[in-house]
Amino acid sequence: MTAASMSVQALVGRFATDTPFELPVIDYRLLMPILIILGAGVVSVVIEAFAPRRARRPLQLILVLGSLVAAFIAVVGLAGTQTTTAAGSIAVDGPALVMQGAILVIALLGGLLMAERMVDPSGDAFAPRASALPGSDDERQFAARGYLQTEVWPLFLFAVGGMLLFPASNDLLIMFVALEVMSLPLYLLAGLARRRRLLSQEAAMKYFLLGAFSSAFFLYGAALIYGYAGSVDLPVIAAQLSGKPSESAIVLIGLGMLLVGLLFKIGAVPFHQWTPDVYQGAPTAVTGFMAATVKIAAFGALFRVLYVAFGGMRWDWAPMMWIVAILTMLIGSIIAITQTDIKRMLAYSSIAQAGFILVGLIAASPAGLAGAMFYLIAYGFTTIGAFAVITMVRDGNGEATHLSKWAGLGKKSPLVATLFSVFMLSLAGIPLTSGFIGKFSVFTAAIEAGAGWLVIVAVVASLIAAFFYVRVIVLMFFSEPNDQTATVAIPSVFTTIALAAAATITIVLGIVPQPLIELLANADVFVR
Amino acid sequence: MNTFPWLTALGVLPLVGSIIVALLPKSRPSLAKQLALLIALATLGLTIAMALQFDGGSAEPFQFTESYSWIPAFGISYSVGVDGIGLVLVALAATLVPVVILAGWNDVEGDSSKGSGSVKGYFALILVLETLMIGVFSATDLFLFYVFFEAMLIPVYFMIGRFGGPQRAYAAVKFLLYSLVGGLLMLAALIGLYVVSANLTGTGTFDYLSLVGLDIDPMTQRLLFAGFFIAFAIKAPLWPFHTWLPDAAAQSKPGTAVLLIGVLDKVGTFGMIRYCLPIFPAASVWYAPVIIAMALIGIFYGAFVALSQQDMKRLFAYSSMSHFGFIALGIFVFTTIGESGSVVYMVAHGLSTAALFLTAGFLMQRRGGSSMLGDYSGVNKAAPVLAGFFLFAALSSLALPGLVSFVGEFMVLLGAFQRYMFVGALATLGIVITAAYVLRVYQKSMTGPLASGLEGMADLKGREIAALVPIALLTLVLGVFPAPILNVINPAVNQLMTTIGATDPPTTLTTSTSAEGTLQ
Amino acid sequence: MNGEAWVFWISGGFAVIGALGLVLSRKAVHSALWVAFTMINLAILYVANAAPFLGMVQVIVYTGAVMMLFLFVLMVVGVDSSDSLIETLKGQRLLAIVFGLGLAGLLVFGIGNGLMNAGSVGLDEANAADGGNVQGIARLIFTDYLIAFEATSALLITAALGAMVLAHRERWTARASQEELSKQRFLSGVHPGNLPTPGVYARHNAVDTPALLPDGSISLESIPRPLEARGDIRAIDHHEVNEVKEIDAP
Amino acid sequence: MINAGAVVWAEGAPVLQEVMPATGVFSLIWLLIALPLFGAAVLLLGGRHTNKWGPYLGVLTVFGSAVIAVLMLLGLMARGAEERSIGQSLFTWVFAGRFEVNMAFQLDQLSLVFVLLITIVGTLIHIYSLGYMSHDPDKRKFFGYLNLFVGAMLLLVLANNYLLLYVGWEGVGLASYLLIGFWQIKPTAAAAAKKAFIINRVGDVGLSIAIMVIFVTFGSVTFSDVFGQAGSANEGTLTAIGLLLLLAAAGKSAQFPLQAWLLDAMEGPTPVSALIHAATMVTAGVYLIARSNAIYDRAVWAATAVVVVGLITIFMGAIIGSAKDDIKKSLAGSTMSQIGYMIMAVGLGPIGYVFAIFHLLTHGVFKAGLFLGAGSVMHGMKDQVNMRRYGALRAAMVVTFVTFMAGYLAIIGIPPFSGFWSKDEIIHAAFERSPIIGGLAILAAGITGFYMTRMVAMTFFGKARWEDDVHPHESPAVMTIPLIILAIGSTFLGMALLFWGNIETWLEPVVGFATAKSPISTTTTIALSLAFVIVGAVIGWISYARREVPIVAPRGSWLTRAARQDLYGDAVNESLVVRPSFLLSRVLIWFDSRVVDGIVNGSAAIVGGSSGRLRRYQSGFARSYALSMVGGAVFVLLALVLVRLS
Amino acid sequence: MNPSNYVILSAVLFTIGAVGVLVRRNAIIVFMCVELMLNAANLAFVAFARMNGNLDGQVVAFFVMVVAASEVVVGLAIIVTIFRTRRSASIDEPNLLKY
Repeated sequence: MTAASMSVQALVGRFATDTPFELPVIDYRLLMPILIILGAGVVSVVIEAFAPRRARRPLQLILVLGSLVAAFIAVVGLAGTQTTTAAGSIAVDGPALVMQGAILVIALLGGLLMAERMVDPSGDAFAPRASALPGSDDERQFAARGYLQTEVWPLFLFAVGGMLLFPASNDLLIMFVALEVMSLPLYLLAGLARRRRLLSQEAAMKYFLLGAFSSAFFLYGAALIYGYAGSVDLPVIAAQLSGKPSESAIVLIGLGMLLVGLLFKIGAVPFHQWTPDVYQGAPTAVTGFMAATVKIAAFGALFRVLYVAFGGMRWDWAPMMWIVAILTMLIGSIIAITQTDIKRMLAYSSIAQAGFILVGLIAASPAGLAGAMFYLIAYGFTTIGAFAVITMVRDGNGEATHLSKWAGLGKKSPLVATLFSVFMLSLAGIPLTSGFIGKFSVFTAAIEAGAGWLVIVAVVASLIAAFFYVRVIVLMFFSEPNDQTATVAIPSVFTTIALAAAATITIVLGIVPQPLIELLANADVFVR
Repeated sequence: MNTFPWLTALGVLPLVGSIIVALLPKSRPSLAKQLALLIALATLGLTIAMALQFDGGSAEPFQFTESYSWIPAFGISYSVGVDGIGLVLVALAATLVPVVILAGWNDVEGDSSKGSGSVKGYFALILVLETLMIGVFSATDLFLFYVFFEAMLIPVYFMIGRFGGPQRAYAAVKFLLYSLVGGLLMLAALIGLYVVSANLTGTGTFDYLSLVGLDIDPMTQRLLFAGFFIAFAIKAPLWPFHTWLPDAAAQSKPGTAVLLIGVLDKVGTFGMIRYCLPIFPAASVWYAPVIIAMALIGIFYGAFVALSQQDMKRLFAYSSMSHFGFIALGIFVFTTIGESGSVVYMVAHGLSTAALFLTAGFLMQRRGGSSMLGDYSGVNKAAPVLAGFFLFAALSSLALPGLVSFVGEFMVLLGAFQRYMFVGALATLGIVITAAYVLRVYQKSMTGPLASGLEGMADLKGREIAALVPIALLTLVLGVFPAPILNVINPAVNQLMTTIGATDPPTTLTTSTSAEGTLQ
Repeated sequence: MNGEAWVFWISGGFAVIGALGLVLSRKAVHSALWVAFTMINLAILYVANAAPFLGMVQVIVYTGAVMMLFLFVLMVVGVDSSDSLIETLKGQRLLAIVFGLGLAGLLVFGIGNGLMNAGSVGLDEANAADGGNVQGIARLIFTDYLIAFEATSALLITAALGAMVLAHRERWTARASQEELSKQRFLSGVHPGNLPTPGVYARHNAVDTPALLPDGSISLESIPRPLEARGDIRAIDHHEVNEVKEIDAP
Repeated sequence: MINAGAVVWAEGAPVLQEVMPATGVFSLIWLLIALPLFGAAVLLLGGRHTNKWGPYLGVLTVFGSAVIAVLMLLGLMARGAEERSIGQSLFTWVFAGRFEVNMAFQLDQLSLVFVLLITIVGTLIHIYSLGYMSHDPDKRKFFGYLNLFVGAMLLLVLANNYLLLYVGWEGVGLASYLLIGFWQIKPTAAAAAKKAFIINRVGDVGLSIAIMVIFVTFGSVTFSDVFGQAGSANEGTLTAIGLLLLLAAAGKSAQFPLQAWLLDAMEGPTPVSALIHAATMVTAGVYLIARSNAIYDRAVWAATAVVVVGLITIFMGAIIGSAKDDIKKSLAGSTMSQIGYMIMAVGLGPIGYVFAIFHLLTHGVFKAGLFLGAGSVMHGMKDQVNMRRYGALRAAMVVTFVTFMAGYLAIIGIPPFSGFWSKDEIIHAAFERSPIIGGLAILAAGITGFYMTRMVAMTFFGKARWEDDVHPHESPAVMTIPLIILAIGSTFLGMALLFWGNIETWLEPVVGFATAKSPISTTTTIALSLAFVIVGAVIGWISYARREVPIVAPRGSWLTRAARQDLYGDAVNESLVVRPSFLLSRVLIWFDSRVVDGIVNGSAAIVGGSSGRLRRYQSGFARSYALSMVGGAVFVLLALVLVRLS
Repeated sequence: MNPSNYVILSAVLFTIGAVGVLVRRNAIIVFMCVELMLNAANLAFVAFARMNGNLDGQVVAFFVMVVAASEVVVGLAIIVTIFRTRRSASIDEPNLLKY
């Protein structure tokens, strides 16, 4: 026993008067995925601090990819677990593990995208030195010398750690902390783009201010609920709700405020306005990563809050969620129609997609949860694939995100255009793609739950959405390339793997979805 | 029965072919064509071999059935099988594909200089489409059907959008969105049906035979029926869901138009007969007056619009709309003759559309692709063989007795008349207008003095004739001797009538009471 | 009114005033000071609410650390930077007030509805359980909320990392030492010393009068560039120069 | 006026014949049809290779059918009267549910006379055409179409059910369409062809619906089934069927109100006019009604309608024939008129059927002769058709003149020429029905005398009014021999059929027969009609042989002008049908692109427009985003509270 | 003294903070308003802790302070970056991303 621990014992001993200070039983095996990632984050910081500059990138890559794989293996190892740990504050159950697994795999692809340094001749996707002023001599110097901001890797790992924690958090405090652990690195990453730094910084600021604003709402909601229930533990809240029916307004207000924070993260209307700006401004690799993973993590938390703690109040929140879902689907789809920037268009599309997933949420059934999880996974892979393509489509000024530059791309680079079309078709929900099965599962659950009219609205929204997905295909394949047309950069193995994986999963999940459906069907119950 | 997976083989063959064609080097366009033709012919051969195995007298609802579990979580399986109706439509698809390939041999080539899509791409898409067409007609799982139904849009979308006229992108998008409206409504209804089946039987299923005969309550039936029907009405297309068709037909290559109108749109009417009627019998009866009204309006509306239409392709599109009115009419009168007639009409219309569009395509190709009637006159003088085929196609379109279209049309009208005298009689008037617009086209384009710009116009060449002859021959032979198709269609129709519980009205002489047969 | 009520109403009132001051001050520094004031009052209220530990932490962390950080940044940005209070977004202020009132109304309604009759258990028992407020909090932090506690470490690392990435102004070149700077200066070939001052004669003392070099010519370096560019250089009156020479002559 | 209700037709109605299986020569019924169709197929599909021998093949195949027909005639005559209905069924053609139609033929006395007429006259006209069309580059096609026609016509008369009849019915329509428009390069010919087809289609609608009613009523469309049950159907149904069949007959036989196409149909080559638009196809309506006698016998009002239509057409045709200067159109008017007689006769019931058929046969022969004669004249006159440019041709074309005169005397009904016998019987029968009908028929006979005399006078008599470069000459033997044969027929066929062939007894088993109990005697009828004819002929002679015939037609009376305009048939069609249709078409095109498609595009535009407006709210200001978040929060809270309160 | 008064007070402070975010343009002031909102939440937690008779609320408030501190660091870093680039701390000025 070391001296330090001895002194801790001594301290404990001195303060403990009546009740002995018992350390909680924490099964670290259950927390292994989270611990691996957060631990890797710490190691990553150490690498930044001590490794020579040249060695940082390879070390970080090995660490990041290795830890993601290790964490994923740990998640797989936990399959079937249905328990809570750490004094009930962490749930290790089906949905949590599914979401963690999905986040890890998508984060792996996102990490590959972030590691790409072939498509941009001047380096990777990030500013060589974020602190150097845009356009300054310093910045040019750093760029010319091939400096890389390798600090993105610890940030990335912490973000992933937060994401793993978010859907697994079984009390509101953990949830709040996880929210921040997830968000803070993302705020930073959003501002680190190598090109168009003004936009990137603007995105970071908007994301940060609005994110902080929304978490204040979340927190205040948590406070009110705590006031009502006397605990921030979700199962305790649920028990209290069924136990004492009075004092209801405070719960309603608390729930509402809590939902503001969560709906903000998933980008639901009217809390969606940060999405297009941030998606457009952030480095594309980061956009792809966070568009996919944040949605999964936040939906995980939203589902857990609404199902575990407030499942009994379904008839209170369902009508409101109906309206939010309808607005989200329609407004996201409608505004996307007139977008001219592909990243922005995908941002609005992600809003619309969030609406579709909300349809599954409203079903308030295991089938709805399973459907939404399928949808999230499908959406995640498709989205990261789409953004991967965007990173490759470039002109002299970096990524060519204006749609007019995509005209005729199908003739110039048929393979990439075809892949992008597959992603678009999947997002549009055309059969034989994962997006279709996702929509199908979610709609099925909703109709089973009696939300037929919501599905009709969703169908109308999908139609509107199909228009702009198809428009990209029209542009790529049905117009002639001109001198404005962007070129497709040849990526390194990183992006290639990410793209290939995303496309494969998009199609495979569209054709043989059964294994995943089965998996989800076995994982559609929250631990209480 | 033998256990050879006929239908799967039939679907896989063109799919594999299309992949091979797509992988061929771009510099060998003629190889792609030859290979595509070869595969299409092989598919046709396989279809014929399968059709010969078909047992018209079998009591089984479907033959050549295969079933493999696909997504058991939703009761979805890969189940295929054909009844007589499916068989003739599969055969129609398998017949028209080689014809279209042959006819469209040089359609795409001329455009490659303009930077349009590649030759091999076009033929690969045709083969993909063939797979999906065969799939859609042979699926016996509703989900599988839906997948084929929607997936078909993609190759057609590219075929219109990449290989077509100046407005092709607009037409392609319009086609796709229109179809998606229907498709998505159908998806909603499909899911609804699944949920209903789950509620009624405990486990949800998409299996056709399990869904038929479910005791769905009438209100639900009406809702679900509407979802399916609108999808089919858009696809077919029935008035007033038709406006995508003229644009799509006018902007696409003749071959695309043939497959689109000749086969693909049949999925709409096929769907009505296969899915709407047996699964929602009560709703079908409830909606029948509205649909019959739509069909009647469509018959006359399409015909009248065609009457003074200047653009030939649009004209044919509107004429098809009119014909689809007849088909829908036959389906929703619930008589054996009407249903059989509708199926025969589908086949006939596929053949006559192919003849019309291909001949018109050959004609237009000889004048820089113009489809305006005003640009043509006196073609008969310069190209008598072309004119002859054109006339034949026109006559087939106006359902001249002795051609298969007559058999279909008359059966439809008779079936309608049997149930609703007034409706049948009114619809019969349509044949006059049909004659008027069809002969107007022939008169304007083929007769009179030769139009300037057409001097020295070449007559049809061997390849073109080779494409048209099989269609003409089938039209004629089946017109005189329709037994081969009636023999397989009729048992399926009888089964259908039993399923929906409809009986034909008795002849007036044998009963003194009401002439109405029962529908329930 | 008992003692606690006095505290509540005074400190609570101050807190609100501070909050309003935060929102209404033109100068950012004033806002910062107002919010610090609010936070101190909140600390008092914490203590009044049987949370002495939190009250202290509030003062140390918030008023002491966080607000100082704010003030530092304000120094960077410019201490006297002030907002114009004219609203530029159409309808923003009106809607902000409407929504603000709505939000406040709903919150107060909800709280009032839920809590008006709720009693207060008090913390005496809870505090006593672990032998005191600090002990109680400690026990909770290290038992029930251990994971949260561990996770916050990730937050702190992130924060440090973020501040470093964004704000640590790494330079490409190392800052030069004084020696290097002076060497550089002399080696550059530029006039190392001060430039000659403008001509200062008995009768004239103006920047537009050039200095005279020993040979009697004028030194252009002695006059500001802009004047030179404008041509606003006073001509040399040689008569006067001579006069001066005479006077100066030994 | 015409008291239909008083007539009782049960008497004289035929007893349904038993259908015998086809044996011996009768097993070749299918070959009757197949031979000409085979010829047509070879000629039309064979291409240029058949140019040389194709026409001869065409002649041969039709001749072959004629030979078989004659053999069958002999075969039937050898059988007893009750064994003369022979059926041959090849295969089941269309079937579904209770509906079952066979590809089956029925050869009986009625069909056989038609078969004979078609094949024999057809052969003659084929032969004639060898000469007439010898210089046409598309001769091969012409013979192909002719063969197609013969095949279709034979199918029409041999079918054992209405649906198969319908195939022949439209088949002859198609052949007629092709042949009228044979010289397609002339826009008028193409237009005339289209017009003929479309007007015929109107009639076909009638036939279609009639078949449907028949099926719905009797559960079968086979003649024997239908006629066997006709007695048990109610009269209303039968009347409906009768009227619908009349509509069909009116279309095919150019009867009022569907008469307008026949005159234009003269755009086709003359042999076509002779075969199709005089001898055979246009009489299909008569065949149809006669064949359906079992229905008409029990639907008196329908039969009366037939009589009225016939009567109206008799006069329309006669009047038009009197005014036209175009020799073929004048003959066409005459054809309308003569068919009007037949139609009227079949409307008379058992007293009329036989004589309608009788007149049909004689008319088929003499009118073919007349048309071919007219063709011969045109052939010699450089295709001039205007009779005002003829005159005094009797010397230049002796054979043509003589044969034409035989036809002339036959049509106006001078004894013993064949037309006399047949027409006179009809008039006599008409008197039994009503003196008014009889009187009108006799009056029309007078007009026939007038216009035929006018034609003969203008063509063969008077002064030559030829164009300068015309050198009239007699046609070659290949054309004159058919003329001669037909002239012989025109002369003797009437007597032969009546006295030697016993046409009444021959046809009676099929259509029934009853001797007319006319209020006036046969002699009186003959005297009256002869008197009228002679008066008409004299007026014609005086007006057109004695007087100078102006080369440019005088303005004429209103009736003449109306007759030259086909009694405004086209104008009526144009203003009542064609123009409204095209107007409707244009309105619908507008409606389709603006309203129906407009709604579609409009809803797309609305979505797009709202997109443009909604995106303005994404103003780029973080504070306004925060504002919408607070607004959203208020909304969320309010919604939760309101749901709870409600 | 009814502790719910504290909660009401916290609601008032929260709202003032929220309105402040909406009406102020200086990014730092906006951020201070957010901090005020967090503080309001903390007050509510503390008050509720007393009402509920357990210390969880105080612990949460404690964590919030930690979180808020980290947030402040990151936020101010971002604001300073923006300021260095644009020489302005107005949050209305970075307005390139819109529509």
